[in-house]
Amino acid sequence: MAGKPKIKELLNESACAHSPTKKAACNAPTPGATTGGCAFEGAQISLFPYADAAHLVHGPITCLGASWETRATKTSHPGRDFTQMGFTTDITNNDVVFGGEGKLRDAIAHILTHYAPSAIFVYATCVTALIGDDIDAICKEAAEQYGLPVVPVHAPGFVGGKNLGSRLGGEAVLRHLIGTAEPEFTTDFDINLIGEYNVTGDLWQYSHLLEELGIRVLSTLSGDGRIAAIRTAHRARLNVLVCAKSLISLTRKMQERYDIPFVSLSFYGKRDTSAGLLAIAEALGDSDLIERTQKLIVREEAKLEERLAPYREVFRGKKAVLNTGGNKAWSIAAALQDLGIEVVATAVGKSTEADREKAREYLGPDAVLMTKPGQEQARIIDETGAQLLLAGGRSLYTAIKKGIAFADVNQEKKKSYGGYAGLLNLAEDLRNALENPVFRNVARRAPWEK
Amino acid sequence: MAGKPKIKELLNESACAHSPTKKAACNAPTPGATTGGCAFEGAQISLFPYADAAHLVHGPITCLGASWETRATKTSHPGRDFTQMGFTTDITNNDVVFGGEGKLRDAIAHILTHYAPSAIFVYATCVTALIGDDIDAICKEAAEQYGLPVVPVHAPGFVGGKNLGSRLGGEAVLRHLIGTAEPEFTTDFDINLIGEYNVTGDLWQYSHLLEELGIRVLSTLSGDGRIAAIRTAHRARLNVLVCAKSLISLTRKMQERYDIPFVSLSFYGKRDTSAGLLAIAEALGDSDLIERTQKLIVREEAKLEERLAPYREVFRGKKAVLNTGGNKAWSIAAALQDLGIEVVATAVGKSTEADREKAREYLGPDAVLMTKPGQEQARIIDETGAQLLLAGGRSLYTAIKKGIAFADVNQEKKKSYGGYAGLLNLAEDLRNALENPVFRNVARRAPWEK
Amino acid sequence: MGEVMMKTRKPLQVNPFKLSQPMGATLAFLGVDRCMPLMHGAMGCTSFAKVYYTRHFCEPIAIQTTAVTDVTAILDGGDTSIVEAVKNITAKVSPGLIGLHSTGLTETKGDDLRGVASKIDFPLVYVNTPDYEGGLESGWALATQAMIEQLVAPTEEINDDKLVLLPHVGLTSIEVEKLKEFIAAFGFDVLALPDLSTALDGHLGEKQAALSSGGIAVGEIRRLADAGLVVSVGDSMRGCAEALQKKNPFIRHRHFAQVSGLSGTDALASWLLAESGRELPPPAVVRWRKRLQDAMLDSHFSLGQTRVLAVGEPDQLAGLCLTLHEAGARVSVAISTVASSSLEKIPAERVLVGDLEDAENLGGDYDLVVGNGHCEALAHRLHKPLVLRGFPNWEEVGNPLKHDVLYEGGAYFLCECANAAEKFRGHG
Amino acid sequence: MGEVMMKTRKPLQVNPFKLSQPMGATLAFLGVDRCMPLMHGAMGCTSFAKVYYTRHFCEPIAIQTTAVTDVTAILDGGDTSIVEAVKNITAKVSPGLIGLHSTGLTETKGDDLRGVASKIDFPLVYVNTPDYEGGLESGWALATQAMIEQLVAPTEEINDDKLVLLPHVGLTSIEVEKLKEFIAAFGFDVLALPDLSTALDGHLGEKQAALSSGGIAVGEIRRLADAGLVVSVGDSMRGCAEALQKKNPFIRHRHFAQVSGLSGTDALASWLLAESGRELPPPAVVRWRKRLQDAMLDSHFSLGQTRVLAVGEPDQLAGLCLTLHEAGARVSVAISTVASSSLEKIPAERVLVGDLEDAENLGGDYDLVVGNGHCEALAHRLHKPLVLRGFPNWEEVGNPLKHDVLYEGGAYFLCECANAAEKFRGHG
Repeated sequence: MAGKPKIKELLNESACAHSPTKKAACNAPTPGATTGGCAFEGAQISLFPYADAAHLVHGPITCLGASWETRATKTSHPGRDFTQMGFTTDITNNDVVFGGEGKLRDAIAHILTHYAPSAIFVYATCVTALIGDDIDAICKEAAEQYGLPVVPVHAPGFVGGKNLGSRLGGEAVLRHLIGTAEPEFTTDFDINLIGEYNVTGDLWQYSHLLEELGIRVLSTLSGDGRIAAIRTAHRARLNVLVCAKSLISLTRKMQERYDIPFVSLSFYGKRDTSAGLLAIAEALGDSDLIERTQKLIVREEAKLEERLAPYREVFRGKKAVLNTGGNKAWSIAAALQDLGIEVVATAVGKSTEADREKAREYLGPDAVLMTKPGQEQARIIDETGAQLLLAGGRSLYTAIKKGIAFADVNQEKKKSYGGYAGLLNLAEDLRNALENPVFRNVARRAPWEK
Repeated sequence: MAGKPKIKELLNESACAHSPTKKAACNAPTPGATTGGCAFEGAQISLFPYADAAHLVHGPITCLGASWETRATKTSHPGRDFTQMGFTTDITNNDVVFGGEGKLRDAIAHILTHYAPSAIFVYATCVTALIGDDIDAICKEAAEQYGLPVVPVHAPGFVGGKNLGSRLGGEAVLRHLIGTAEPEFTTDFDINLIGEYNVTGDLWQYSHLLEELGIRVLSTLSGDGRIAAIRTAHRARLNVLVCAKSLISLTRKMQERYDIPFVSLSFYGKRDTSAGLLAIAEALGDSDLIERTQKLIVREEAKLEERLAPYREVFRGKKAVLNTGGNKAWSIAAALQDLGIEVVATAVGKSTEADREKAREYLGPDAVLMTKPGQEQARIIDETGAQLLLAGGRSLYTAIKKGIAFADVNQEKKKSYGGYAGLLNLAEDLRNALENPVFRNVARRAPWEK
Repeated sequence: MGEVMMKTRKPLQVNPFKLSQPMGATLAFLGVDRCMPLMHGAMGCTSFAKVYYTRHFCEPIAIQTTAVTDVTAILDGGDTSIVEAVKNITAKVSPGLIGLHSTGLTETKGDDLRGVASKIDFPLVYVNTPDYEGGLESGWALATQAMIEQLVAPTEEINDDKLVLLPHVGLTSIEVEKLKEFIAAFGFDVLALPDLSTALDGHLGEKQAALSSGGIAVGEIRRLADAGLVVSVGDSMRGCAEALQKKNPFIRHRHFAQVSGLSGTDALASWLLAESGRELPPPAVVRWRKRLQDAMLDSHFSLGQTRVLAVGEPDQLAGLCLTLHEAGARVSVAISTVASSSLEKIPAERVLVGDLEDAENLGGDYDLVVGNGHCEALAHRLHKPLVLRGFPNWEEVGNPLKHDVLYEGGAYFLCECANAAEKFRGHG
Repeated sequence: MGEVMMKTRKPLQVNPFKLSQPMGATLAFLGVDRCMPLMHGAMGCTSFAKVYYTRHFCEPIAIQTTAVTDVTAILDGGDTSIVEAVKNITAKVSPGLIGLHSTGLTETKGDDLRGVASKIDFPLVYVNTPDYEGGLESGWALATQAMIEQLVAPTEEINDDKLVLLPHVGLTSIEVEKLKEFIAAFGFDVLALPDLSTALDGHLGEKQAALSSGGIAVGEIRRLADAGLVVSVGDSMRGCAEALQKKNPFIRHRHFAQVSGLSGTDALASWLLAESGRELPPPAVVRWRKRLQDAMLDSHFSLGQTRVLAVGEPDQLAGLCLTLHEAGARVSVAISTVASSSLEKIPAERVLVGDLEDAENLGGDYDLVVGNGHCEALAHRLHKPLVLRGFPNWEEVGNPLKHDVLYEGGAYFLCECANAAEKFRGHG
């Protein structure tokens, strides 16, 4: 059970979506020219949503102090939501010199005494990895002593970026939790949702549809997840990988080990949501289920269209420039198109080949795939007459200078844009942005400016 | 039924507590040297607590605009609390010229349609009295048309002060409500509480004790009152006049008309509360009830003393100067003494002879009865070493200059000081004042002051 | 601009937030140093006003009444009670000015204030303020105009650097102070009439409230007519500026409907640059403009999904609604106490003259309430967040320190509104 | 002063509000104009800090990372990653300064920042800020001290009117601005180091966050040593003042533990009067003192029955608690992130170094919470009102505009606390 995962192996993961030519850049960030989180953050992202498990960060204060309560991952767990709590050994100078193992042991005991979680994840961090604390041994010992899973997570920040960390988080779940318990019963339509973190309740935008179709979510990694459930994940009939390529290694290994097939999909936008539901039904391979799914899609799309009608008027003829990274470059674009907004440009500077292809496919031949969006976007707004810029906060000034509406795609979301219903939230927010006079007003020249 | 009350008669009211020598001053306020509200305000005070009745002020905006929602009279009425609502015909220039009767009629209709109160009180005000709107006729007509009490209240501001207005309010209730309905049943221990307005829930500090003793509050004028109840008030065995001499004319008339005796008492402080309970029992004349009351008093006083114990330590040896008017000059003093605070001076500048006597009786021979408290209080604080000044906001600066604690006795109370339990609130507030370093701190001299 | 309904056709006000003219006049006189406002009416009018303002400002309030009673109400033209009141007041204190203002009662009687005043040998300004006409805003303006007409000495001299500021009643003490500072920073000597910035600004003094403490001095009022410029803020104050111009035909007048938000403050700054002949405003002005711009952007996402009910006096309402609108809030309902030309400029979907019953009936149309303390019950009942503004606010301390105008106030106000809306969205 | 428990004996922090030294250093560098903070560690440390401050300030934040990875972490003394980072940064932008600060990872490795820095031919200040020592406050102070030690040119000249202000990390942008203005009003030329008042003050600029924008200029830092006076505010800043004195033995130093409340501001004003040789402070200072006195009285009744939990960085905590205590609030529990000499001065019944688990365990002891955004969940769960102060506050916009110090800030802060307590008492 124990033993650290082989990082090199994970980096070379055969199912990695990064194109082979980009691998080097993907592994080694450039000093002084890098943004993005570390492996520890990736592990947090993938595991913290287990609200019935305590998440103990074995490291100095930076790792947890600046990161807890940052994500709006929701849970229906009736007990205290440990996702929104922070536990850290807060390693001090003394621990660096003499080792932090004793402290870690005591911290685990404290948590068990005071909070009675279903499991404890113990996260190694840069410093505690470097000083050589044997968290595997301590976790094993605690698990035996207290009789509940105590899972070591080996994703110290220096091993790489967020994606790798998420993979390492998945690895820890695979090694220490999956397959350690049996479900009370199984059904033909049991699935695991992998990589859905239920941020702002995204999962709940479509889970009721799965339920209506008779598809049971046996477990999740890890949105609205429960430890007891993920332990039984090996009995599912299908792994559904939601918008999270970093966990593809997990699903591949589960296929090898437990013979569970997987599908990779997204619930963002109308077309993707419909396609996703159908993909699950088809993967489960039941013709009746497929038929029911098709009917449900027709019904839901019609309902959505009806509710979108008042927005369509606002969006008619509107053009948007999209400046964001990764799969958002096309997934948001798709959602915008679903709303009737023309996407005239999207940013692909740091995208993979696959993402670029997808972007071209969605946007069509006339759209611009920007490689240096910071420099290009202003010109494209001028040329296309776009009325909306979707980008990170840094680009706000561009929108103001052009006097067009702006939406911050990196801002912490407060409501879900997922599934059919989420598209209505997106429509509402974009209508608000388009109708908001603030961009025009802020652009007013000061009386003393020429 | 109809017809305005004779103001002169009310002013000469035989049971008026003002000493005969003070009557002139009491009737005619001095221009440029007067504080205090008008008759309309008095009527408001005595009648607004009927939370199930709408209170329609027929006048320009001043009368209601500046006065609604000013009193924390509480109600247990489950419907909308009309006490905390404002209704006014908002008389305009046009109405002054052409008369406001039509508007008043329509306003009554509006209220009935939209709020369905148990009754409507219609208050005349200076302007509408002067322009001669016949509110009696309109009220009578509306009462007949809609089949519920519509009570004209003739207390325009110019007829006199608050006390007179309260009396006029009582008069309206006597003429139009009392005796217009019969109770479902009666008991030997039915009482009316007259002049208890349940400010901050004062009534509820002792009503449970009455209930425990088997004394039923048949009706009130008007704290936590109901129209249906006051209509049956003529069947009570006793009128209990709570701290409100202005309504003594009402109780006297009810004695004449319905043979209901009355007692006048207060529930402020431990001694008064005990005395008040006993007075009610004795007036009801049942020896068993008297005995039960005596036992209850012993029990309640013991319970109070136990809860007061932690405060006594703080109050030991503390001296207070009290600068307030009317019956507060001795009733607050009594409560302070109940807490173990020595009252070294009280203000009697505008008090009646009776109030002065009572003050002397409570405070003892050594205390100062201040006639010009504004000038005297600073010296008395110096001489006696008093640690606490209880007065209106204007005296705050005196306390600061002397570096002693201050409590604003005129400030709108937020919690009840009534009954036994209220004394604990008073104790808590006074302890907070005595322990509050703010008076000392504020008195710090500025660095640039000599 | 949305639909403006100048008056609901109701025969009454239910839960009114309108206030009377005499109360506005009282407040204007409290903005004059060592003044004793004297309300001519039954003692209740004065008592209500006194208690009301004492609670709102958390300060003792100087005010007296002529205490009109039954007998005088019917028999007398007001002479006795006014003359006696002045006698009794001056027997105890020495005011710099007595501010005599009438009420509905004495106006209905038809008392001749002017005639009585002419017989009184004491600095006194009189003003007719029946409470069955106008409201708080017009009462304040009428008293101010009366002070100008009756006190200011005519002249033809002009001091180019001297500027008279005439603020509407909705501007708080700090707002008047900030406005004076803003203008002064361009090199002007500013005098405000009335001036609450040094009077009811919540300062501890040796105040027994025998008289108003702080505010513009009577001597300063007398000498206002040599100002080169007069600035009126709020449509209610136009008449006052014109009255001052009658004292000196060379005074130039500039009117601002409000001085709120980016555009409102820009207009003021722009005019001040031109008048002062400067190229640039002081650095603090430049900096606060950028902060307001940033606050507009920081709050726009929240405000852009927030529908607002705003209630208040017309001139204040115009400023608040403009500020909110500029940052993307949808002012779905604006309710004013009285009719005013200001209402036509309010960028709201619906503007009406009404009461809180109207507000409650439109409860489905807004998410956030900006209004006075009477809105507390409404907000609580309808379960909506409330940003407390206007008279009265008995719920909070620090009312005179609230600052919503100019670049700086706008930045704070927008943040407060956005935060109130978000907090509520968070907890529902 | 109550019982001070310097450290709870727990093996962990549960719901910590402590922040790391590197994050404090980052912030200090952001108070320097055209600076690029460069954090030496794994990319996560930087990413967390960037996201954290972006949300708190609602501004893009300039910061870079040396992106230490597995290979360099083990093999390299830091040279490569730092040198390469500087090269990559300067290839794109032209910072006035690079602010290099370390993390736990690189300190554990034992990287020799000084040695590396000596090889870099670019304006760079380095500072060792392991995150397993100290906290936000000490990180800020260490970075400031490093800037003084490494940038300021020694001199023996003295400019009597020049005053250097060294504010602790808990002072907001507006607080630094107000403090500068307060001191400048006594006739001094004030320079603050670091200076967030013009940097992270929430102003709209043409910021792509390529570099910090606003703050003290590097050239100004270099020339700080001819100041006649240096004022440190907050015990954490004492060392910085001493470092500056080493650059010029003639600089006189005055320390203030805080500049809050009546007594705290009096101390500052008193000293400024003496140093400036003036009889009276500017009128605005006199007026705001009276307003603070009034706010203390207006809020005392509410605060006198309110028991407060205050959590924060030591220096900020000391100021907030003093202000509350002066107005009669009972600070029943004060919880600090780290130990500090400031804690001994806090007028609270109980002072501890701890976390929000400790706060929650003492939930019965307080009625009002003053603390950062992490207290939101606590306040909600325990059903208590919250006044949001300190890092982080992701719930609200306008954080840099919050002003609690000096007479003025104290008045606003007390009103806010009293209103929060009363609103809650009203609705329960």
